[in-house]
Amino acid sequence: MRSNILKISVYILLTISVFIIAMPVITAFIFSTQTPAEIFSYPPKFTIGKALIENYKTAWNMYHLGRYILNTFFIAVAVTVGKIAISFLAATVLVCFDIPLKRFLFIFILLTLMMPTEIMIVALFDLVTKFGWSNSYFALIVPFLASATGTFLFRQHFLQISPAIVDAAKIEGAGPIQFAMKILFPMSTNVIAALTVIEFVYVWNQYLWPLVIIRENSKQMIQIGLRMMITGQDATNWGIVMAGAVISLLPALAVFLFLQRYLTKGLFLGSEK
Amino acid sequence: MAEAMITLKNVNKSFGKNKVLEKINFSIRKGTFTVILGASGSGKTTLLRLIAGLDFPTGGKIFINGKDVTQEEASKRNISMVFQSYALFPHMNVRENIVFGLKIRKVKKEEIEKKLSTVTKMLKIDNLLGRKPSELSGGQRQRVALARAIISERLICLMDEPLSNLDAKLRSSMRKELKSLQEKLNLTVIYVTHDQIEAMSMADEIILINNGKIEQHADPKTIYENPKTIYVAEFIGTPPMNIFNINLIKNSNIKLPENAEKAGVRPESISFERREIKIGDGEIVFCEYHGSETIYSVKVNETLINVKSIEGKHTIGEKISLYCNREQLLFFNREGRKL
Amino acid sequence: MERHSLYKSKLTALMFILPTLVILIIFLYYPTFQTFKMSLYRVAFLGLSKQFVGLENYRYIFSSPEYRKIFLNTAIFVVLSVVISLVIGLFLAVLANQKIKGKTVFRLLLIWPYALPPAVAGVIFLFLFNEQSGMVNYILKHVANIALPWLSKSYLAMGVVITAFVWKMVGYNVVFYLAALQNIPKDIIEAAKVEGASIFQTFFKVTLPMLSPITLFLVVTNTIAAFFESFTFIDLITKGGPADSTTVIIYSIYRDGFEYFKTGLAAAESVILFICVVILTLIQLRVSRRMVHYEK
Amino acid sequence: MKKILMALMAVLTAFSSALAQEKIHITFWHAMGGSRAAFIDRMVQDFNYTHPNIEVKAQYKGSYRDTLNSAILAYKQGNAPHIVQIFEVGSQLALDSGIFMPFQNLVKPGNYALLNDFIKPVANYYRIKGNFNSVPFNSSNPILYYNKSLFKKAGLDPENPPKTFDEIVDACVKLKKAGVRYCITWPLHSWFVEQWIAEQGALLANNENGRKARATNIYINSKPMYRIMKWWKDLYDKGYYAYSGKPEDWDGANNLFVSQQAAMLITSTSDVTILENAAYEHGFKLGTGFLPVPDGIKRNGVVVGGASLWVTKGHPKKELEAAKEFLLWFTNTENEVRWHKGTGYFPVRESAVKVLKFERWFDKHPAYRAAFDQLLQTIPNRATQGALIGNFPEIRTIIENAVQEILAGKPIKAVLKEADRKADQALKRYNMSVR
Repeated sequence: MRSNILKISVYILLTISVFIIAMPVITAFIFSTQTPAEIFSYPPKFTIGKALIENYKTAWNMYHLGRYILNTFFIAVAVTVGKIAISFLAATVLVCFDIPLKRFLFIFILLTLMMPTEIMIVALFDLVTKFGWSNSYFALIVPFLASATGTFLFRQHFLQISPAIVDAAKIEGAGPIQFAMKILFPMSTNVIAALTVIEFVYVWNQYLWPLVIIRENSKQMIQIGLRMMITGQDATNWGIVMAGAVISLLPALAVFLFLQRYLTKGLFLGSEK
Repeated sequence: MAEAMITLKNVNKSFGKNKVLEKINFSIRKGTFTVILGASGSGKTTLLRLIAGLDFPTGGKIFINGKDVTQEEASKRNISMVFQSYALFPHMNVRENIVFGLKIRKVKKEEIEKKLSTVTKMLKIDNLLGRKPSELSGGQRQRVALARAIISERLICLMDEPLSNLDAKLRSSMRKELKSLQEKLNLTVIYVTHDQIEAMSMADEIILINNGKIEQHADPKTIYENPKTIYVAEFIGTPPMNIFNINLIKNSNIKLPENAEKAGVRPESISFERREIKIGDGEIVFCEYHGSETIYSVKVNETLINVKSIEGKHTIGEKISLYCNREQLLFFNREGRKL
Repeated sequence: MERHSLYKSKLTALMFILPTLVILIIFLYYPTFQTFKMSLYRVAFLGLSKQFVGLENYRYIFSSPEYRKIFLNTAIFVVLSVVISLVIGLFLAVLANQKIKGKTVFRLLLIWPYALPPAVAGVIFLFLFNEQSGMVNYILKHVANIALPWLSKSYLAMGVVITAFVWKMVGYNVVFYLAALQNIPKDIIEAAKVEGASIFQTFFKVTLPMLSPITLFLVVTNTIAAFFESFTFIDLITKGGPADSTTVIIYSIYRDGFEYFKTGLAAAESVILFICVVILTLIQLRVSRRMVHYEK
Repeated sequence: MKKILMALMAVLTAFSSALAQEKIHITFWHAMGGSRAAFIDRMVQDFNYTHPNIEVKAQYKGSYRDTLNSAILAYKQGNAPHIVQIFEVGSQLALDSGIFMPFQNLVKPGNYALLNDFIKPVANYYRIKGNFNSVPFNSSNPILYYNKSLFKKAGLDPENPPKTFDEIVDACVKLKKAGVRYCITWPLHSWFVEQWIAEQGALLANNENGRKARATNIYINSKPMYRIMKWWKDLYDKGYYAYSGKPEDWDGANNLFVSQQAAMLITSTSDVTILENAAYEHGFKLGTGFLPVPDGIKRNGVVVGGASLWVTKGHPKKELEAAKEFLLWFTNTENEVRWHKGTGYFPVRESAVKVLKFERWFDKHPAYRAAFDQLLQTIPNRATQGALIGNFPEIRTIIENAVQEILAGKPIKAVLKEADRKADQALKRYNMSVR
């Protein structure tokens, strides 16, 4: 009896929490379908409005969100793939190679966890500007290709792999490159999936750096596109802005939902067999 | 005398200050089944890894087929290996696991298929080819690991405690299978184990190592009957050989070798009936009934002596006298060497 | 520790690790060093004019009441948002860890804000908390007949920004806490129950201590997120206002560096923030070494 | 023979199309979002169509602040746009940044007539030390918009909007009684403060508003300033004034007015078109009037708000020529008229004003008239010429922060004193860094 009451209260609490968490986005969606008159009618309406298709169309075309999404998608894929490849290789060296100063190298890589882009934004701006990348995707991709997080996760994963696997590969005649590509890489699917979520979402949500470095609108990223929708001198049409918010939320959310079950698997390697 | 397939000369290995192997010298003939036997931490696995080329000696030389391979990488040594954990690649199915090495060496497709079907039929795993290692039982994994080692058709196969993860029943049947496979394919096998029964039942030769040194290198019969040291005597046999102070039998009218400090006798060689030598009177403090035989622990003065007997009628507390024949006694000097 | 058989090819090793090293040196170490250097200059218009002033920028920052206020704002924002998002995250994780039907769906519905872009959260909050036409005041008006000056009262504006941040961060914390909760061996909890501990006792005396390593990790990651990701919320919702009461260091760095073009000052602020991050990380390292015994 | 001719034709077409592709590309950054961006795009399209050898690309870069910052960053990055729209208070900063060239240098003395055609108050603002550094484009000033329908409901004269601070308060009492939620709104923006200072004939900075020499002292702690703040705070405390809570939130104010929660709105003339449409959509009548001023002072006039178009340095001569051509076209009489009608920004050319008067535009569209009359009645002097301050954007933030603190309840005098100190210090540091 007591446990039943407990269970019901858990359900109630969960439902309320889930609702509160979803509330802002639901509201955003509802208003994204309304005309300005509907939005600023008093009292407000909580039903689907008359401008659903029109608002999304306007956000997509007139505010160029389509273009920004395409840019961001390209950049996110490039950074995610590059980062995974590069940190995978680095971790392979740190675990499976006999090289001097291994510990030093590991610490050298790990220390960069304390140096997020934002902290040196002034100097990084100068540097990337000197490279002449201010109008190119390079500025949004190259500085992010190496990753302490990625290297660290891969390293932890590799340390859990039975050493005999390396031995077996060697006996079977696999050289270091074959070993990395044919054995280690396919064995790391969980970490790769987890990193894909982490990095894709990270890039998708980029804000300060593209705001500062990118001058050419046609190269801009989606979140800044959203910002530009509300900083004009014009009267903002909030229905369109909310449509923009919904649009710029969906792709990251889709990737996350698709791969989220790997997130914990990849992050908590300790519980893996 | 067949040619030496593998030869180690003065091989040393240390990790930092820690000496793991010291002055290892031996030769292994082609087509023999050699077991490297030793307690855990004795250095036997390190020795195998040196032969495999997974580790490299600190000193000395290793020859395979007459060629100095001391600094050669594993893949160049023309050997195959079976691991204790099987080391199957978890992301590949059985087929991919078995043919991995052949693919790396770019063997032709038709040839791979032919070999694969022969080997998997031989090991009765031809129905498992599509499965992932996680979907296999321990015994099946073992066979896949074996298949992977065999398919390369390399003459030397190294095995690192390959049966230790199987249950007892499966282990004994696999022993027979392994042995007959080795004979059929005329493989040179080096087999590392801590299990003396495996060693005795399969080996053509046993290399017993202790503390990084070879205690004895001989065939199983010699090792059993003629152990070179007390360590060997006590390592082999269940229960192991009884070793006691020579004083216990000093009053028997037999001539003892000079410098003899300790004497040893196998439990099955001790009798409750009068023989040439009386070991002493004692009291049964423990008995372990095995059906066809019974093992009695008899306390003689302060020494505990195991007796293996087909008689099961004695009970705990019974006073009893122990005897043996002269030729069944072995004598050891102060250093534990046999005289 | 088990011994690995290692590959020895130095050339391959170099080839593999070089991309990481090159990028880290060029795009992380070098700019960090440059930031230190720039903080000693008075730079106008991003280097169109430049003059060495030693520690003048730091002296100015530490002596100016405006910057002291910014540090205080940062501290308030970080402490409150981290504490709140951790407590809520833990609470939701514990709820979602109960044996109930449909828990996978509930979990998903709790953690999806992990993927929520801060800019989206910012834009939506800006709209919701509009003092006159926002939804929040509309509901308040109906329920309690009040309307709050959300963005024009300093503590309310801070509250809105913190709420937006917490909303975005909770999903992340639930993900980690859920995983950590599932990693606690069931027998420990059952043993506590057998000993007669109540649900609350079990939670506070057994579960919570077992979660301390992950909590520490989350404190550090949340704090760093609060330092840096707060930029988006503040840029979109309050622009640092009202009267600079939501201006935190990262927003001030942006404003000084890219709006007022006081590059040297921005660099000095960056260095100060960097030192905070380093101290935090060192604390984490020290404490986590002491707490390892909680881990399996 | 025919074949050869055909081949020749083909080569010629290829050649000519290659020539045609040899276009001069000009980039133009502006801060006009939404419907105005679309309007600018249409104008640019017309230009490109009529000037086949020039291709202008217009890009919206966010707020005025964002646009100016972006331009300076872009110059530093080596890819500055040719033309940038910069708000009036960014003028000194733009000059100091050293990345722009005086527009006057591009115009041959023979064509100076084109520059002399700008109306007085506009020319007055943008001519700095006798030079036209930029081309005035969109000018505006603040006016009072009011909801005639609500005025009628409250028993106020819908044709006679309040003209002074006190009259506003009086109107508010009645409007409030009639059930209007808030009486009046305007964005919390330093721009209005600057306007009210000018209306009182006061200066914002020393050295004659920074026109005679570089300003070194900001006058925030002044009597005129106190008058403004006192009135503002009273309105706020009585619940007459409302704003969205976010500084510089133009939309927030517009929305309050459009949704009829506030009966009056003070905002830029440039919103006339938008607000007329919105009023129609929401079913009320829109009225416009002069910016209300403090009581007991002589109405001095307003500072020309809005923005001008600047040309950046360092482009090839051909491109500069093209940029000039575009700018003169873009601000020609015809386009000025079009721009005014489309948005509500003033026509900045005498000739455009003449055209509009000729068309009796203001008679037909009275809402557009207030702004225009207000500008023409402005007395030209240092106060209405507007201040030139290098770090004006930063000073604006300081003023806006002060307003927020005052509204939040801090004593006005103390806040103004502190803001004055902050502003002077910030200006000192700025002046040091550009020296």
